Amino acid sequence: MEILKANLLSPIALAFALGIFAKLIKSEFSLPKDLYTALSIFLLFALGLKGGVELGHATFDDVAWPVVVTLLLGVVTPLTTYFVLRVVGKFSVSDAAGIAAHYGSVSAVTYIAAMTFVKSQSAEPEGFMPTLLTLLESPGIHIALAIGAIKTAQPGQSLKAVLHEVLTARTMILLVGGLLVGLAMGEKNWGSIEGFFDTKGPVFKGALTLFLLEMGIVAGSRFGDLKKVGPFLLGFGVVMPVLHGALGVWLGSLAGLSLGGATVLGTMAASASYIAAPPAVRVTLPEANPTYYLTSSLAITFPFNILFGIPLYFRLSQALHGG
Amino acid sequence: MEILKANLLSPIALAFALGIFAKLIKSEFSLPKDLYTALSIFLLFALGLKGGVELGHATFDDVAWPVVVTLLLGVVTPLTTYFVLRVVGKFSVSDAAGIAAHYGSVSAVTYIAAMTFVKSQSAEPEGFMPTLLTLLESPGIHIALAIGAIKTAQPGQSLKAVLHEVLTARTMILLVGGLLVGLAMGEKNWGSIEGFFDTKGPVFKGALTLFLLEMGIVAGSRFGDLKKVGPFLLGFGVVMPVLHGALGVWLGSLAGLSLGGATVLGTMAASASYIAAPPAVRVTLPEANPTYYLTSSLAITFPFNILFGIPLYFRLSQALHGG
Amino acid sequence: MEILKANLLSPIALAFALGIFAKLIKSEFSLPKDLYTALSIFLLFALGLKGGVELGHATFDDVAWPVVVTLLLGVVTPLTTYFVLRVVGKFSVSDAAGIAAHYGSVSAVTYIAAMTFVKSQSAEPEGFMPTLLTLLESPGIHIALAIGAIKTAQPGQSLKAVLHEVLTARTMILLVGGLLVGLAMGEKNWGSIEGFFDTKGPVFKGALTLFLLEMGIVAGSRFGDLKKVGPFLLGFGVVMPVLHGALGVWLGSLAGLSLGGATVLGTMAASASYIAAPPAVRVTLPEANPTYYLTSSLAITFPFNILFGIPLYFRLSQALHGG
Amino acid sequence: MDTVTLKMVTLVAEPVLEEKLTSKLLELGAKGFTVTDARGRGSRGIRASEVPGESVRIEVVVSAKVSDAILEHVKQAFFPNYAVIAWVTTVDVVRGEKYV
Amino acid sequence: MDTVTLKMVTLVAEPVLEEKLTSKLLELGAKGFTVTDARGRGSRGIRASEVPGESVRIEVVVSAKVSDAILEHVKQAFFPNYAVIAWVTTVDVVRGEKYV
Amino acid sequence: MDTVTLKMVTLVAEPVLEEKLTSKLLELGAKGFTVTDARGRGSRGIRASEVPGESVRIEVVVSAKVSDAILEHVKQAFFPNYAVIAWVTTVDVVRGEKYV
Ligand SMILES: Nc1ncnc2c1ncn2[C@@H]1O[C@H](COP(=O)(O)O)[C@@H](O)[C@H]1O
Ligand SMILES: Nc1ncnc2c1ncn2[C@@H]1O[C@H](COP(=O)(O)O)[C@@H](O)[C@H]1O
Ligand SMILES: Nc1ncnc2c1ncn2[C@@H]1O[C@H](COP(=O)(O)O)[C@@H](O)[C@H]1O
Ligand code: NA
Ligand code: NA
Ligand code: NA
Repeated sequence: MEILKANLLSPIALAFALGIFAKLIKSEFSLPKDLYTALSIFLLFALGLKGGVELGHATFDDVAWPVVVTLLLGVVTPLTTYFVLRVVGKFSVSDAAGIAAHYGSVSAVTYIAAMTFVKSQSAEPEGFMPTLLTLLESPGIHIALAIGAIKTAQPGQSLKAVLHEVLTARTMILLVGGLLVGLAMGEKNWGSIEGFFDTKGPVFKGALTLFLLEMGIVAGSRFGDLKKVGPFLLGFGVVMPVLHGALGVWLGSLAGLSLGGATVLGTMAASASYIAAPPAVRVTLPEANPTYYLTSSLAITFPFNILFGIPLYFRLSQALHGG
Repeated sequence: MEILKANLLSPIALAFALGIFAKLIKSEFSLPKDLYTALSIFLLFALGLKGGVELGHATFDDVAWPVVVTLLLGVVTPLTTYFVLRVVGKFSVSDAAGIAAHYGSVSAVTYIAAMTFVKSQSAEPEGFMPTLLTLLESPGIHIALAIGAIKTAQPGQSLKAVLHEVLTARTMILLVGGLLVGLAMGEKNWGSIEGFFDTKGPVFKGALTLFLLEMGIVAGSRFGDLKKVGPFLLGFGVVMPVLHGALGVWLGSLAGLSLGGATVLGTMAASASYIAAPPAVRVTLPEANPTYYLTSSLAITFPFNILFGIPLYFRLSQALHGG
Repeated sequence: MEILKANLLSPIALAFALGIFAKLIKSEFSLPKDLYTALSIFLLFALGLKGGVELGHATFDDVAWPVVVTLLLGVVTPLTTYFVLRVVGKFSVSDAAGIAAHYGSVSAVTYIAAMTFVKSQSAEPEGFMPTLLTLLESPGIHIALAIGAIKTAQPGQSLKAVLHEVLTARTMILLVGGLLVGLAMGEKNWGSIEGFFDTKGPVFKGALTLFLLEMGIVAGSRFGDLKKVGPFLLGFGVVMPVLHGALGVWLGSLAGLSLGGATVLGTMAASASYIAAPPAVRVTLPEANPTYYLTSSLAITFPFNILFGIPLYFRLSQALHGG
Repeated sequence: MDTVTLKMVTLVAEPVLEEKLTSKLLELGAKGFTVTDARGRGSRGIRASEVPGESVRIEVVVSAKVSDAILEHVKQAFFPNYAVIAWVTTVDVVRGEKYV
Repeated sequence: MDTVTLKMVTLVAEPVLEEKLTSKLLELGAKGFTVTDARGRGSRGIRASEVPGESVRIEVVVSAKVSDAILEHVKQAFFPNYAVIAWVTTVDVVRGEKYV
Repeated sequence: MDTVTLKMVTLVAEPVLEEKLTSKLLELGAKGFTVTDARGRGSRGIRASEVPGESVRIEVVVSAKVSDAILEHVKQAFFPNYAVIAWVTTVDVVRGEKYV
């Protein structure tokens, strides 16, 4: 309860709520597109840089098992999503695969919110978490799209183009590139820009607050579609993340991740991508209804994780870490 | 004199002057639209957040009288403006009401400049000033538009739509929303983002400097219209703010506001909106000539207040506070 | 060698390399146009402000000789470029003059990179370097365009319009304007915004890192043209800057500039403009092939200076300062 | 290629009018519209915007009847006091029945 | 003024399709194209974008033959599942031979 | 609905030319113009801009006479060295007398 309250009163949760509220009262307000992009570029690049600097301190043994379980999650989560939707939800192949591409990938913002939250609970996560984030980003999308493309006999060429796009998209360039840059420059150089990029610093948190204000507006503008997607998807958007979150926390703990680290890995597994996945799905699986995958990932799962999921996964992690 | 010099040599006044100068030498330079919007979003949200945190410390008694006089100013200033323009200036109903909507509302940038100035004079204003700002924002616009709409028999429906727009516009969402967020998160959470949003910090002041550079360009690009508006409006744009400013300082002092607080309230009363008011007037009172209300508020009153008005109202406040 | 390594591992060099890499793997990623502009506005204005504050401390004797040699470089570098291209390279008048306009002017980003580098080597340059930058910006463009316009008998009126544009362009307004603002406000006021604009601070360096990421993308997107420009221009793009750089370092040292100051002056002379010059040349000398001047300045000389030139000029300066 | 011949009405107006105009278009029978941000100069150039000359450019594919209704409305409600220009061209539209 | 009479095809589609559409245009014989960012509303308004209603507006000047090929392709490959509108006008193009 | 039939000239050119072109349009008799930012590809694609392919799209409603003058000028002054395309359509303009 305390944990939930702490999360709900954090600047980012409140800013997110404000954004939703603005949409509910039909405000025209939203951040200019370029500001939104600028903030996401800053947040992702800072994440990568810091992660790279930290990665320099990690040994192979620290990283090995966490990497394995992360890749495992990248393979399992799209499959569970796909089959739940096909078998239980009776969705079409395209719709099931399209949604699976979202839940098999990860939402960087949700990840950042989790990192910020566990740090505020002084449960410092491992320094190499951004590395895991980059590993979880694309496999799920590839697997889900492959299933969909094969089953609906799509031309493979467009699939290849799409995967190249995912791998060279903004998120990947900034995260992976930032990691390498951070790794290369080392502590001393990092010191000269830490005041700007430090993921614990006020600039990062301030930018994150503004970004979540906009995310609230974006999510809120999807609420109108909630009635279109039917009760099953509403439930799915809450239950699926909890299951994936629990699995992630559990595997993370097995792999030796700390209280904070396991929480963040669980949050990653629970989160659904809404940046990399939507265009990829739209182009590869035209029959998949965007209202389904956008509403579930953006209007249901994303708010749920930001407001309630993260503290829940933290509680789970506490239990598994004998808390 | 000292006070005036201190103001004219402040970074924001100099940046504003530079912007005007750039226009005078016909430079094409201006800030990109999204940067301009981004800066105003940051400034307004920071204002709201800080105001909310501070509001948490205020008692009802601190706030009661200041709120009353602020609302009083919100009712009086549009009326004085309207009648002066109708009776003395012989303006049409639409033009008078249109200009009254601007002078009855408030310019957030002028407010911020006043806050920054009094703080630099170590006359710390009350923490709840942003609350007063939000209260003064819309009543004036509503009253003036109502007068104009009734007298020119406009369709009321568009009036209602316009008022909803004003109440849900960027400024209101960020100020009121920021207040609530700041109030809810409290000191501890504020600490984590203060380094970014603190209205006394370098980030805020730096952003303000860049913003005033652009405001100078915007104002400067209106100077060409000065000859179009005639001598009366030129005088009006300087005399009206002084009268409203004096009234505001006086009422503020009566309501128990400090030296700095009364100065800022006076500045608010003296300032003319050029963000919320223009589109509202344009849509509701089509016959009102935009050249009149834009030039007077943006090219006359705004520069006057930024460069000379604020130190003047401060001097008045000193007198009333036995300085 | 040490020096080169230090430069190549700096955040800005690495970010620049990352940008190039992103283009090489055909990533669609790039900074939004308005963010790119916003960063350049911030960097240039900060440069000007700091330079103005510092200029306040300089005496006439400090500045006199450096100013003279800077103006000398502004006259010499476009001429050497023009004649080398005409006589050795056998380029057309328009092409030679067009390229000369670029190499006769200066790249502000390269200048900033040099400033940052020498400071990191604790070879603090003179405070009035930004003043020299503003002096070197336009003469080269004017001279080269004049040569081209006269020799190809262009209508002079468009030439005049273009020169006015160069003199009132973003870079000039922000640098010269910033200088004046900084000079006027003085140390005390500077203190209130230093945390944001300080050219040694993390905000400036962070913004610079993001800016160079984009510059890498911009340069990288020109690499495809490298084969179009022929071997001569490839060599020219490396040799010319080294010659101009050596000349600049030598003249700077003669003029009494410090180790750092002479390095930066050399870098200025070596650098080629790609912001002010291209549109000016495009409008004044239509026959000049943009592929030549854009590729040589942006895809050859700029990366060369950022990665290898600056440490080289520093080494030269060390030699001349008895290092 | 079978197409339907329809009218394409283009309106260029000051930005504050976007909402007012587009909702009116749908009300008058348009099935959709396309808006692009523009800038320009005209005989009056009056604008209630901080950036002078800013405009929105609205394109709407409609039947001749709806086209007339739109022009009629724009003429009466907007020409007197606003900076607006309207022109019409004839276009061949694929799947045109969708837009009448 | 001697000009060549050609067809101008305008496509308004959801942004994700820009790359797919433009490369197809060149493949079908267009010599170039012009793209502007737009927003709009339509009968479906479905979009795989965070900002609903975003569109790209693609203009291409081509011969009547290529125009038909483009419309045919768009009809088959895009109309079933995507938010796309396509219309054609007749234009007089200076230096028109360049575009056929 | 009484309208005047006029010419609509559309020019797509590299951004550096915007000022030069628009001032020339007014000089040649246009009463106004509308500019939108665009991007595109053409046969040359040469551009003096950091962002390759950037263009401005200029629309101008004029009389047939002015239209010819504009095309003539563009042909002589810009086609040789610049990336420009120009096309003309016939449009029915409300309040058309305002633009001739
Ligand atoms: N002759 C024209 N051709 C194209 N666009 C025009 C023309 N005249 C005016 N416009 C556009 O219509 C807007 C309003 O024009 P006006 O009402 O004459 O001020 C201008 O901002 C231009 O964008
Ligand atoms: N009648 C119309 N006139 C102009 N543009 C339209 C029209 N209908 C649709 N559009 C554009 O085509 C896009 C897709 O429309 P739709 O496929 O009907 O959702 C919309 O976003 C609009 O930009
Ligand atoms: N066939 C075409 N259809 C539409 N726009 C074109 C076409 N060809 C060229 N353009 C536009 O004209 C600009 C210059 O073309 P070009 O001069 O051929 O390089 C390009 O950037 C495009 O925006
Ligand atoms: Na996931
Ligand atoms: Na007021
Ligand atoms: Na140079």
